[in-house]
Order: sequence, then C-alpha cells, then structure tokens
Amino acid sequence: MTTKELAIAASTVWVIVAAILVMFMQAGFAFLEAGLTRMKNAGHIAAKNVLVLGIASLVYYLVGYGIAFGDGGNGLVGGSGFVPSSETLLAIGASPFSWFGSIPAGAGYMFQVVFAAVSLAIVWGAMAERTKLYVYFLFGVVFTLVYSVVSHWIWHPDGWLFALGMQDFAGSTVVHYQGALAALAGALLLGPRIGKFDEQGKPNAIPGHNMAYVTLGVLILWFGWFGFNPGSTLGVVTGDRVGYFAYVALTTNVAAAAGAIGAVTVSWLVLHKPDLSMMLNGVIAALVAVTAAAGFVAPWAAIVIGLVAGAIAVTGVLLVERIRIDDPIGAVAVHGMAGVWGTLATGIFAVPALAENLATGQGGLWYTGSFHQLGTQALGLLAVGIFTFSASFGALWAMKLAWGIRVEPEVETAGLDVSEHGMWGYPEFYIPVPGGYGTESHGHLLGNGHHHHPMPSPALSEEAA
Amino acid sequence: MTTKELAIAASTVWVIVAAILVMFMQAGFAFLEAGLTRMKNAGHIAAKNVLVLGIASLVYYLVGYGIAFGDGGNGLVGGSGFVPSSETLLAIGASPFSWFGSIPAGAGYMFQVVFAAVSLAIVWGAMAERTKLYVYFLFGVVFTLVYSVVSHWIWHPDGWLFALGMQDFAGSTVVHYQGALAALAGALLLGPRIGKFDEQGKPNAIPGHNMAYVTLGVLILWFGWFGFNPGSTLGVVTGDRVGYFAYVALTTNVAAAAGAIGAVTVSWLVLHKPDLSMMLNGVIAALVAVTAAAGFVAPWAAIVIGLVAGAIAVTGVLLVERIRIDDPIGAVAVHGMAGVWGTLATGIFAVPALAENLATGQGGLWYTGSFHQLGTQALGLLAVGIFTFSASFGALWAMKLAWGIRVEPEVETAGLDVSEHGMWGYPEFYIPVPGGYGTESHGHLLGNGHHHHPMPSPALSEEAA
Amino acid sequence: MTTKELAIAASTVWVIVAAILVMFMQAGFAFLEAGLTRMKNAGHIAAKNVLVLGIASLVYYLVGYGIAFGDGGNGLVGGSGFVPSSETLLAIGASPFSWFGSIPAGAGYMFQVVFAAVSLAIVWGAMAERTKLYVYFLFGVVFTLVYSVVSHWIWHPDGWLFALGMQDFAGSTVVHYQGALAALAGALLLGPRIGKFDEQGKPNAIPGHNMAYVTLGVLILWFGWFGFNPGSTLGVVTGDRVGYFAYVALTTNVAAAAGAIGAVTVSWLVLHKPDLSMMLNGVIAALVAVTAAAGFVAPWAAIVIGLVAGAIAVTGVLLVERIRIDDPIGAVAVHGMAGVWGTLATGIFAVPALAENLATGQGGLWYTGSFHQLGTQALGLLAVGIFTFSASFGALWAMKLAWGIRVEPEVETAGLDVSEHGMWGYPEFYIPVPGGYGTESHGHLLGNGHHHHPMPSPALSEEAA
Amino acid sequence: MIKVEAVVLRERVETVIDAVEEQTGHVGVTVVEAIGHGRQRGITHEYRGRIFESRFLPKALLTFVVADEIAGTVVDAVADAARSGGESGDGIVWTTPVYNVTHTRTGLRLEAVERV
Amino acid sequence: MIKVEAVVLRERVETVIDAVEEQTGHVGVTVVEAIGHGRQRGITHEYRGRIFESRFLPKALLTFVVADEIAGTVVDAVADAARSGGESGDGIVWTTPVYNVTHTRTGLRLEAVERV
Amino acid sequence: MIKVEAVVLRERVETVIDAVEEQTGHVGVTVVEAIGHGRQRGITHEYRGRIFESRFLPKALLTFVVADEIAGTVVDAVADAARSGGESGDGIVWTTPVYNVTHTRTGLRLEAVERV
Ligand SMILES: Nc1ncnc2c1ncn2[C@@H]1O[C@H](COP(=O)(O)OP(=O)(O)O)[C@@H](O)[C@H]1O
Ligand SMILES: Nc1ncnc2c1ncn2[C@@H]1O[C@H](COP(=O)(O)OP(=O)(O)O)[C@@H](O)[C@H]1O
Ligand SMILES: Nc1ncnc2c1ncn2[C@@H]1O[C@H](COP(=O)(O)OP(=O)(O)O)[C@@H](O)[C@H]1O
Repeated sequence: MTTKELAIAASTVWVIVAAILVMFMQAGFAFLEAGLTRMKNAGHIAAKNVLVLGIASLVYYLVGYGIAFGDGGNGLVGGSGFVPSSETLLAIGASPFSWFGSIPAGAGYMFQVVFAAVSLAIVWGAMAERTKLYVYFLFGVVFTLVYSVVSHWIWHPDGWLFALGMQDFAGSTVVHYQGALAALAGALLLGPRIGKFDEQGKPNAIPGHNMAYVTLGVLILWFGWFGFNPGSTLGVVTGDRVGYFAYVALTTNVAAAAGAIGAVTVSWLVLHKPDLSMMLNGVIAALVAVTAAAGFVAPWAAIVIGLVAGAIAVTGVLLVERIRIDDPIGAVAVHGMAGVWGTLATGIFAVPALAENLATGQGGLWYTGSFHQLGTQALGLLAVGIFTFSASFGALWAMKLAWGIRVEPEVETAGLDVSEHGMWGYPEFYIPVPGGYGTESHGHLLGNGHHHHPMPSPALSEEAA
Repeated sequence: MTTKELAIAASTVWVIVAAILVMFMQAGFAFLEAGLTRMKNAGHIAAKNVLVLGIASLVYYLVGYGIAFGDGGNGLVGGSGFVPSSETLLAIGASPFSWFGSIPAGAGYMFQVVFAAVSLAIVWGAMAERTKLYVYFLFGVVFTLVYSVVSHWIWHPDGWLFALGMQDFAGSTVVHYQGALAALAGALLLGPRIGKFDEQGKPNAIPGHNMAYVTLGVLILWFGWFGFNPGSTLGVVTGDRVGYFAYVALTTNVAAAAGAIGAVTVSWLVLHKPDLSMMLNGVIAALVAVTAAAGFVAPWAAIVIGLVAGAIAVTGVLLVERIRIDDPIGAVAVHGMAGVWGTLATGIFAVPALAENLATGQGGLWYTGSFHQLGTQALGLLAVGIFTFSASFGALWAMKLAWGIRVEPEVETAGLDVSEHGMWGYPEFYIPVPGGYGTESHGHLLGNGHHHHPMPSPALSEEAA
Repeated sequence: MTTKELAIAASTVWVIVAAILVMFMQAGFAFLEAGLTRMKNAGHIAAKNVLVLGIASLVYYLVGYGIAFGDGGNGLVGGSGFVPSSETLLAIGASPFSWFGSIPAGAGYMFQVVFAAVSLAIVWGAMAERTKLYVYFLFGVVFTLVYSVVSHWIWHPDGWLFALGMQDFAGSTVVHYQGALAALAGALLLGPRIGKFDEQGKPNAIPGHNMAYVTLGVLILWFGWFGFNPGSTLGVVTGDRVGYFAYVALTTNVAAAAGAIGAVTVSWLVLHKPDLSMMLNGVIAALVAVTAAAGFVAPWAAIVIGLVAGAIAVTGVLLVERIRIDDPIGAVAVHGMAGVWGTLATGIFAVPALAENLATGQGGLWYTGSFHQLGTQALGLLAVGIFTFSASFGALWAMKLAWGIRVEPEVETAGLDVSEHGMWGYPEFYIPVPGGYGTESHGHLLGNGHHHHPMPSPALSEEAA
Repeated sequence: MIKVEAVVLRERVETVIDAVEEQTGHVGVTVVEAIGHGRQRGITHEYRGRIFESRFLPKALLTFVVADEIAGTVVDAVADAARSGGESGDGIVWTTPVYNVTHTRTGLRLEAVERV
Repeated sequence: MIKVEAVVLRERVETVIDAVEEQTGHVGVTVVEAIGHGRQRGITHEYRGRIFESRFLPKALLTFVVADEIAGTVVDAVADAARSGGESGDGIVWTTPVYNVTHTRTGLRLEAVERV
Repeated sequence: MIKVEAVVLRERVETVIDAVEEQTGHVGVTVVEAIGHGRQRGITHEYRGRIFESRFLPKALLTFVVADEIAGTVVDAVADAARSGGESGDGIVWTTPVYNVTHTRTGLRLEAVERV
C-alpha cells in the first residue's frame, strides 16, 4: 500500500468509528427522554428513536446526502449524488462527493447520516407524550430535508455561510440549534400536556419516571459525543496537524465536565437543591455548546463555555416553562439556547492559529478584538433560525390543519403505549393482575387450575345481620 | 515502520475495534431478551449472557479457534492451533493461523470468538424462562464446537462450502441461522411455557416486562452490528478497495432502517397496531438478513432485503406461534427465517463486480440470470440445516433423557430468579415489605426500633359485638 | 504523509478509541452500583458517576496530568505541564509531555484522565447509600491528586517504582487497588448502613434492586476494559510487535471469562446457590486481576488468574462482611483483593520474553524461579497501600471531624434521592398517587376535573348503627 | 361511629375526597389501590398479534370513619362526586358501624379528638 | 346487605371469583393485593451469601357485597375454591352486615340495581 | 369474632404486630399498603425547580380478626405500638363485629381452629 492509501485507510477507520459512536447516541436520547417522561409512555418514547434512525437513514441516502454534499449545486443546495450507487460510494474524492477527499463517499454518508438522525431525535424531546404517531414519519422526512439544506450552507464549500467563514465545527447550529427550532415549533403548535399548567397558568411538575435511565442516556451521549466532535475532523490529519482529533476530544471532555459542575452548582444555588436532572441536562448543554467550538478554542475557553452552558441549562429550562411552553426534556433550552451560546462563543474564543489550521473563518473577539467572526456567527444563527423555524412551523401547522398533530385527551391520559401500540411499556405494572406482578394468573390465562377441593363448611350462622 | 507493518497496524486496529463492538452485542441480547420476558426471570435472563460469553470465550480459545481456522485440516474441520501460545497469537499470517494474513492470530481469535458468542446467545432466546441452568453450561460447550465446524466449512479456504463459493459475508448462515436451528431444537424439546397455549391450543400473550429494555437491546445490537458486518472485511483493504468496510457499514445501515419501517408498517396493516416489539424485532431481522449480503449487494438491494426481513419478522413470529412453538423472543423467526432469506437474497442480488472484488462466488440471479449462486446458497443452507439441527437436537435430547432440561412447574411459576438463584431480579418488587419499597423494614431486619410509647387508652366499650 | 506520521496517526486513533471505551466504563459503574443498591437511592448512585467524571476531568487537566506525566519532576512527582495550552497538547513527544512519543500530548491526557475517573468511581462503591454529597466534590479532588502521584511512581520513567521495574500493565495497583484503599477508608469512617448488622453484629442482607442493571453494568465494564488493557500499549507497535494490543485483548477476555465461571462455580459450591451478583462480581474481579498482567502473561496464566479472582470475589465479599465492614458493592474485595492478587500474579506468571518486549521488569517466579519480580510487586503494593490508605483516611477523617461525612439517619432512611435532591429516582413508585402510576392525578394537580354529576340518592336508612 | 367504604374510579379519588370535605367538613381518609370486576367489561390489550382481555379494572377503595350524624351526607357526597357520567364502572358505596375508634397519637376516642 | 371478605392465595383469586359466580350468579368483587402473616412460615431468600426470611407472604383480599340470602353460599363457595390443598396459607373468610349500599352510577340502592 | 382494623405508619407495622402477639398471643394479620390523608400535611417534592406537595402519605392498613374477649387488648396494643411519638400521622384503630369466620384450609370456624 502507498502512504496515500494508508492515510485514507487510517482516516476511514477513524471516521467510521466516529460515525458508529454517533449512531449510538440514539440510545442516549431514547433513555434521556424516556427517563424524563412518564411510565405510561416509556415504550413509545424509547422506541421512537429506532424509527427516527430508520427514517433519517433512508431519506438521507435517497436525497439528503446529495442535497447536503453533492457537487454541482449552488450556495443554497447541493446538485447531485442522489440515490448513490456502489461505485459512487466506493470512490474517494471523486464526483459527486468530491468534497470528501480522504475517505470513500460511503464513509461520508455514514458520518453525515448519523448527524441528521441526531438532529431529528432532538425534535421529539419537546413534543414528547402528546404527538400523533404519523407525525414522526411525515415530519421526519420533511425535517431531514430541511436539515440537509442547512448543512449544505455551513459545511459544504459551495454553501453561502461556509463561504462567509462561519465556524460550526461539529454542528451547534447545524445539528442542535436546528433540532431545537423544530422542537420549539412543535411545542408551540401542540400546546402543553394535560395538567402541565393549572387554570392560572402556574406550571406543575410532571416528574419523569427514571433517573437511572436519564443518567444512562447522558453517559451514552457523552460517549457518543467523542465521535461527534473529534470525528468532525473527517480524518487523521487536519491542516498540518496529525491526530488533531485527540485535541478536539480533550476540549469536548473538559467542557462537558464543566457543564456538570456548572449546572449542579447553579441548581444548588438557584433551586436550593442539587437537582439531578438539571445536572444531567447541564452536561448535554455543555456538549452542545462546545460542539461548534471544539476545534477552534483553547481548553480554558472550553471550560468557560461548558460552565456557562451548565448555567444556561438550569435557567433556560425555567425560562421556557415561565413563558408557558411545555418542553418535557428541556430540548429548547439544552439544544437551542446552548447551541446559540456555543455558536457565538466560538466567534468570541476562536484561537487565530487554530482557525487558520482549520482554514475556516478567523480568530475570535477575545484574541483579535474584531467583531467580524462574531458577526458571521450571528448572521448564521439568524438565517438558520428564520429558515428552519418557519419551514418546521409551516409543515407542522399544515399537518395540524389537515389531520391534527396531537393525540386525543383520553389517549394522552391513558398513555401512548397502551393507546397507540396496544401494550404498556411496562405491562406488569399496568395490567391488573390479582396474582401480582409476573405471575401466570393474567386475565387472559383464565381457565388454568380451576380444580378445587370441596369440603363441608359450617352453615351460615343466624346472628348474621 | 514499513508500509506493510502500517497496513497491518491499521487493519488490526479496525478488526479489534470491530470485535469489541460485537462483544458488546451480548448486552444487546441480554436486554432484548430480558425486556421480552417477565420480571420474575429478568435477572436470570440478563445475566445468562455473561455466562454465554464466558463459556464461548474459553471453549473457543481451547479448541474452537483451531477447529474453525487451524491449518492442516480438511474440508470438514481445521487441524491445528488448539490452546494457542503467546508466540502463535502474536504471529501474523503464519501457521497454524496462516489464513489471517493482515492481522495477528490473536486479533483473529478476538474477532471470531465474539461471533461464536453471538450465535450461542441466540440459542437461549427460544428456550427462555424454562430451561435448567446446567444446560447453559453443557449445551454451551457442545454448540460452540458445532458452530466452529460450520464456520470452518464456510469461512476457511479449506472448507467445502467455501470451495463451492458460498457467499455468507458476516454470517447470516454461520451465526444466525445456526443459532436459530439450535433454538428451534430447544423450543421443541422443552415445550411451551405454562399458560402459553390454552386447552384448545389457542396461544395466549405473555407480555414481556420492559419495552425500554427491548429498545436498548436493539440499539446496542444495531451499534454492535457495525462491528459485525463491516469488521468482516478483516482489514482496511479489500481486494483493490481501500476502506471497503465503510461501504459495508452503509448497506448494513440502510437495511436496518428498512427493517424498522417494513416491520412497523406490516404490523400496522396486519395487526392493526404499530406493535413496538414487532418493529424492534424487524430491525434485528433486517440486520440478520443483510449480514450475508452486506459486502455483495447494492444499497437498493440492501433496502429491499431489509424491508422483506421486516415483514418476515412480523409474519414469522405469528407463524411459529401458530404451529404451537413457544419462542418468547422470536429467535426462530428473526434469526432463522431472516437468516435464510438473507442467505438466499445474496444469491439473488450479489453484484458481479463486488463478488469478484471479494473473490467469493459470483453475481446473483438478478444480474447474471444464472441460478448457480442461488443454488450454492441453498445447498449451504440445507447442509448446515441438517448438520446443526440434528447435532443440537441430539445433544439436547440426550440431556433431556439423562437429567431433564426443563425446570419443575413450581420453579417456572415462581420464576427462575428466586428459584434457581435465591433472589429476585427486582427484590423490592417481590419481597413482601409492609414498609413499602426500599425501606429498612424488611422481614430480615426484625428487631429494629421496637421501643414504643405507652399511654392510657379507653377501656373497650361494652357495645362491641 | 511520512510513515512516521502514519504510525502516529494509527497510534492516536487506537489510543483515543481506547480512551473513549474507558470513559464509558462510568456508565458501567453507575449501573453496577445502582443495581446493587436500593431503589430509594438509585438516582443519586447512578448520577454521581457523571459528577465523578466531571471532577476528575477538570482536576486532572489542571494539575493531575502534570503531576503524573510532566517532565522535570523527581521519583515522587512530575514537575511541569500544569493547565496545558493547545500548543502543548498538540505537540508530539515534546516537553512537558515528552514521555508520550507516539501520540499527541492531548491524546495522552484523554487516555490517562479516564483512568483517574475509573479509580475515583471505585471509591464510592463501598461508601454508597450514606455519604454526604459535598464529600464527592471535596474528596474527589483530593483523591485525584493522590492518584496522580502514584501513577507517576509506577507509570512514568522518573517514578521510583517504575525504576525498580514494577509491572502494572494497566493498573491493577494504580487504578483498582488505590480506589479500593480509599473505599476501605471511607467504609471504615462511615460505618455500616442502618440495619446492615443487627444488635449481635450479625450481618443482614440488604438486596440491591435491579439485577438487570448489574448485568448491564458488568457488560459495559467488560466492553470498556478492552480499551483499558489493550489501550495501555499506548500505540500500535509495542517493542518489536505490531498489533500487540490484540494479544492483550485476548488475555483480558479469557481472564474475564474464567472469572465468570470461577465465581459462579464457587458460589454454587460455597453458598449452595449460583448467586448472580456474585458471578457478575467475579467478572469484575477477574478483569481487575488481569489488568496488571494482561501484557505480561500467557493465555493459560490469564485463565488461572481469572479463575482465582472469581473465587476471591465470592470469598472476599463474605470476608469483608464478616469483619463488619459494610461494602454494598463489594469494592474492597473486587478491586482491592483482586487487585493485589493480579499484581502479585504478574510477578509469578510474567513471561520473560514478553516482559523484555515491554522493557519492564523481568520474568516471574514460575519461569525464572527468582522471587525478584514478585518482591518488586509486593514492595509496590506495600508502598501504595501505606501512602494511599493513609492519605485517604486522613482526608476523610478530617472532613468527618470538620463537617461530618455521613448523612443523618432520617435522610438515610428516607433515601438520598428525595432527601438530598428533592426527588425520587423513580418518582412514580414513591409519590403516593391514588390514581395509580403515571396518571395525571398527582397531588400537585389538584383542581383538575372537579366537575361532578349530582343525582338524588336514597336517604340514610335508619338501621345504620 | 360509621365507616363509609367506597369503590371508585382511581381518577375520581381526589374529587371524591374534596366533595366530602366541602360538604361535611370531615377530614381523614385512607385509600387503597384496588382492582375490580363487575358489570363492566375489562380492558383489551394487544401484544405481538395476540388480543387479550383482563377481566379486572383499576379502582380505588376509600375508607372514611365518620361521626354517625354525617354518614348519610358522606355517602351522598361520595356517590355524586364519584359519578363519572360514563357507561359503567363507577363503583359502589356502603356503610358499617364501627366501635372503639381510637386515635393513636393521643390515645383518645376519635370523636373526642375531632371535637377538639 | 352482607359484605363477605376473604383473604386468599393470589393464584386462587380468579378461581374463587369464578366459583362465586357459578354457584350464586353474583357478579361484582373488589380485590386488593395484601400480604399476610399467620400460622404459615414466610419465604426464605438468599443474597450474596446471607439467608433471610420474610415473615409475610403475598395474599389477596377480596370483598363481595352480596344479598343477605346468598351470603352463606358465597362464604362456602369462597372457602372451597380458595382451598389449595397445600400445607398452609389458605387464609380465612368472614362476613359483616353493611348498610346504605349505593350504586354510584345510578344513585340507586345496589339491591335495586341488581334486581334489574 | 371482632375485626380490629388499624391505619398505621408503614415503618410501625412490624412493631404493632409484635406488640399484639406479645400481649395477646394472637397470631394472624393481613396487611395492605395504603395512602392516607388526615390532619397531617403531605410531603413536599422538588423537580426541575417546581415545588409541589402530595396530600397523601404512605400508611399501612392492618386487619386482625380476633376473639371477642381479646379485642380490647388488641386495640390498646395496636394504639400503643403504633404511636411514633411524632407530630402527626399515627393513624387510627377501630373494631367491627364479624360473623361466619371460616378457616379456609380446614373449612372450620376460626375459633375452633385457634382453640386447637
Ligand atoms: N357487589 C359488589 N361487591 C364488591 N365490589 C363491587 C360490587 N359491585 C361493584 N363493585 C366494584 O365496583 C366496580 C364497578 O362496578 P361495575 O359493575 O363495573 O359498575 P357499573 O355498575 O357502574 O357498571 C367494580 O369493578 C368493583 O370493583
Ligand atoms: N386472624 C386473622 N386475622 C387476619 N388475617 C388472618 C388471620 N388468620 C389468617 N389470616 C390471613 O390468612 C393468611 C393465611 O393464614 P395461615 O394461618 O397462614 O393459613 P393456615 O391456617 O392455612 O396455615 C395469613 O397470611 C393472613 O393474611
Ligand atoms: N376519619 C378517618 N377515616 C379514615 N382514615 C383516617 C381517618 N383519620 C385518620 N385516618 C388515617 O390515619 C392517618 C393519620 O391521620 P392524621 O390525622 O394524619 O394523624 P394525626 O391525627 O396523628 O395527625 C391518615 O393519613 C389516614 O390514613
């Protein structure tokens, strides 16, 4: 093998491993969300992430990948590479996916599709416990297309925001902010869950059902994020740096750590309790925020970004609730607000030398004193905000008019598991079984062991009644 | 380092990473199976996968690896490499494991042993909730040997089916179909669980206890399958393609996605409910089916294979139940029927160019119009079917005669956790504690806080009875 | 790229992947520990691992990494590399982290910090269900510093135990034994949980709440250990061996397998029951024991080490309880005793050729007949035992005097989740809801649907009372 | 005193308790989760293609120990508040005389305590 | 009317209810999960080498509110059907007179409803 | 016979049962997990910044069916043993006469069985 081929081999190994880690984040979202919602919806909430991955994988293969990264498009959308063939996917650095120079086009698909699936997963967090099942299918398709367009803008050299030098290393804007925008649109159109706000609009707590699940979800996400950010180097060499992805892993890790500490501290101070779900949300918020910055900033800046993001998680969740939006998972705060923070923070803390090495934009305010990069970041947020929010709101609004997007109140009260899927997520806790949990004596097993042992018993005493 | 050494290094990294991902599939099976069975057996069902991995790892090290891949054997069985030494395992492309040319023999062991463990894990799905513990040990050893023989036939150049050009990229036949054959033998010999079929033989539902577990299991399996199929390239270069494993990852992913969509749709149409467990089974069925095909077919074909497999999962589970076989997990349908479908589908959809690049068999019916490859696949299925089913049935039948393989009815009714292991999988739900879940007032803590506060209380009023 | 750069790239990919696997072990500890403790503490126990990872990550970045691996120190402590800059972290084989010659310093941080976090995670196992929250923060910082010092002794060429040729491949002593020493100190200073021992000091069982969680934890740990041990080659070439890490993976795997078999067998013989939690503990004990040995011993020796470790897990847990120490997770036995066994076993079974290839120490007693290596191992254990135990005991003792380290009895009885965090880990099982699990009729939702349907009802009959 | 027992739909429990407090001022109730079987049909479930019905439905069993004079009002209040207006499954209410009603904390008769 | 209460083994609940329906035609029962302690010994558990016993055993508490005239038959039917033939733990049955039995949905006396 | 029913704090259940056995020798009790609402305030919880209170508290409902002559002692024993010395929430105890008390296993009257 030539050294060039070896470099491709090493880069492909790294990118595919990273893609696999990101794919696993679906399990993270499944458990984060199932844990923060109620038992009666647990099966539905968890399993929907399998559906999300399925829909995103197919739509992205058919058209999304071409829209995002196909050659011959314009500043707004890619122009080729739809339903790619094996030949196309085995080729390296060739049309229609010439942008991927150091890995086969198939590796490019694998890495990008799991990002699309993560963005789609975020959407459902704020729409949890009350959305009709068909919406997952239909809006899943729509959103994957919207996502692909925006990723073209920012991550493909033809993209207009890419051309402006917007810095979004692994997608604080592309993946998280976009997902949160659609989530917000959905939460607004759906309205709050039954009982979330009382007559006076005072918010009620609707506790999730399993904090261990939430912890598992967060640790899986932290784990997967090491594919998400470091993998975004798309290879083993970055500019003139070998193994740059290791550095990206480090900034990602210290930011997440700071997010945990930041959130638990703020929660302790503000809420007078070290709320576990807030601490866990803080980790996600920090990871979201450092996603845009990971390759551009110094470790100390990553820590600052994480600490602030942790604080944003706590306050943001309360704020969203204050304005009467019901977001069971905190997606709007954790992916939206933290995504905005991370995108802007990159414009502030980007180290000139690193930006140069990445050949994207320039140094941030802190180092250069110039607002240029920060402005570019803000512009990107504005453009994406308008486009993705209106597209999502429009699509969901049309669906609401056409067929409705919210389940009937009785379905919501009974729970989505039994109402929509015919079976509880935890059958033994819901099917009334006198024999107790996990015995054979289920109602449907009537007719077993009805033999009995007669024996004379005393006549009814007269004093009764 | 020379480029040759670097190629070995890169290949070894990839193969070991893939092996690690496949090893983790045991957690996937543990949760898939625990979730689809009852609370009273949850500990036993989950923990048995640790036992499975333990037994397979030792038996495969001692003899299995040599039987499957040792040099100097014949078409039926390998002839050397038993209880290999450190020297042997550190060697690359040398006897007795000269077949592994681009990775150390130790890496070969790691990759192959986790496959053996997956095949063994499948067996217990259909035998769940009623098998005696010793059977796991004894039949685990037997099956690992049977498995090693068949993997020699199909995956080692000396093997007679390999020689015929059978295409089984990562083991639809070797791993999944074999596991399902033993599972079927076990289910037949054990008979159905108490209450599964009523007097008239009408099947009853025995719901599993945790759909979130099932979802976790399926996502872990999807994750692990990216080691299973792409890892089967056994290196970073395949024929003249660098990073071919990325392409394999893509076909695997779109097939799994199609399996989810296919199964949920069919379930919605046929069962009038989008049954979650069926959708999740559909993903597994699709992954099983694409396992033989992953490196041979075009993406569109992978999607077709996945969709059909999804439908097979739903209908297959119902069919197996119709013929009065009690398979709590659906192993026979999902690993067996889908495994057969995947093996045959490869004979239909194999792309000539890809088959040539993999130097295994030829193009499929669809492209060549020739039934040759399809015939080879069918022959392989027939041979393995006869060998593995009869070997498994024979071994289990002998054990049934000798010591019995099914637990006593009262053990089954009480649950395997408390009966066989002395403790429930969820103690706080089963140990009757008046103090309520998770308090100190367990029966065994009698004698705490018996101090009381006497005080005169009214004499018993006369009107009482 | 030059072959040298390619070698660095490949090594960095491997080391970072390994680091990511080790990071995920936090989820393993979270579920192992949550499963072996009670429902009322599940949220706290699981989520604390996120805190552990957060604290270790920051402290290790700020000072730990420099203490352990910084140049210009002495035999006891490293001398530079505190709060490292991006430049420093991107550099390869340069001061202050010149010890990492084949990977960037940032990769070195990533790999080492997750080890520090694992060691810290072990500490809390024996202190579970009764420790004040602030202790996690404060002692977490102290322990990370202690850990860094000892890892300098044994893993950095300047270290005095390194100089003596102590063999601790991946940290049976550095990571596990140290964690267990602090755990022991904590358990002694805290005293047993309420109800663990009765008036006569007879131990009571306090069953954990979820064996499926324990299984998940153990399988995640087994999975992560493939980063832990094989990753400790710190590159793709070891001495003159390419892909040596594959061999390390093999010894790790057979040892773990033997641990499962050993523990379940011993438990069956000694306790007359194949106790699941003991079998699962046995796997961990075996992995802990083979950690020092993985790169030094032959496969047969790894199997012996695993079998013995499995037996140690069962007997050790009983022994610790016998001497009235309450260690809910078995950390002292599984990480401490098995860590000692593994460290000594390396001195017995180290293969001269492998030790030479690793350029660390010499062959063990078994091969050389010399007690030299065994003596070195024992000396290391003694030194670390004195240092880490006294440092940990001292720090915790001071905290006990100053603010107390144990929660109030009523907090312990009610559970840490509701008392310290304001909310149960499983709210729907604890908040008394007449409407049943997962309904809207929570106390805080009073005032919903109070409309009722009046209708004349019969006058109270006179015969009443 | 009189013990008023009632089987009600679980989601009506709080409504019923509020009604009793509003109409009689009586505070004090003990609730137990129950499952019931009556004229009403059970719930139908589907699992992997099998349809099956549980003959039981979730209910709650309420116990109010009240002064003789308000027992009648309590019965009416419960029956009215428990009425869902649905097809079936609203449950029943009944009374039983009870004696020696002792208030544990004070050791006094409950009547006495309540009079306080 | 008469309230028949019975403590039975959980696995006998459906058998008992069927027996009552077959022998008296009475439909309507409320079931509560209970744990009991009586002449019978508890279950022994093992956990990590410690053997321990729980003094309680799972039982179910059944409540039938029936017409006075069938009460006796109900008691017998329950006792017979609840008998497992085992060593111990089969439980007990007893009756209490109850009054003002109101059927919530209709607001009528239960007797009236049942006569319908 | 007399049925003694008591609502007690869950953590007092075993203490109460022991007290009854010690003071009257009576063995046999059925326990049900209950939640109660009385003079005592509920528990306050916090979740994601929202404070909320549940009006219910965990209790246990005990049923002892005893011979008439010991009923009084049982009531006293229960009330004394159930008393936590705390502010509130200790519960209440009461009695009801019951009839036809049948011991399922033997089919005999419970009095008879106990005399054995
Ligand atoms: N005779 C009875 N004895 C005990 N419980 C009864 C009786 N009749 C009804 N119940 C309880 O009331 C619940 C509702 O009764 P049901 O007959 O379904 O109501 P409806 O008459 O309004 O249809 C039942 O599930 C059961 O718990
Ligand atoms: N006197 C009693 N008061 C209340 N419940 C009782 C009484 N005697 C028995 N029980 C209930 O019946 C169950 C079975 O009683 P037990 O004495 O074990 O049956 P057996 O007499 O057949 O051995 C007990 O667990 C308890 O729930
Ligand atoms: N009148 C009553 N009827 C039914 N249960 C009652 C009654 N009074 C109290 N209880 C039960 O006793 C428990 C304790 O009552 P509470 O008034 O809180 O005790 P205290 O009077 O000591 O404060 C309540 O939660 C409820 O379960």
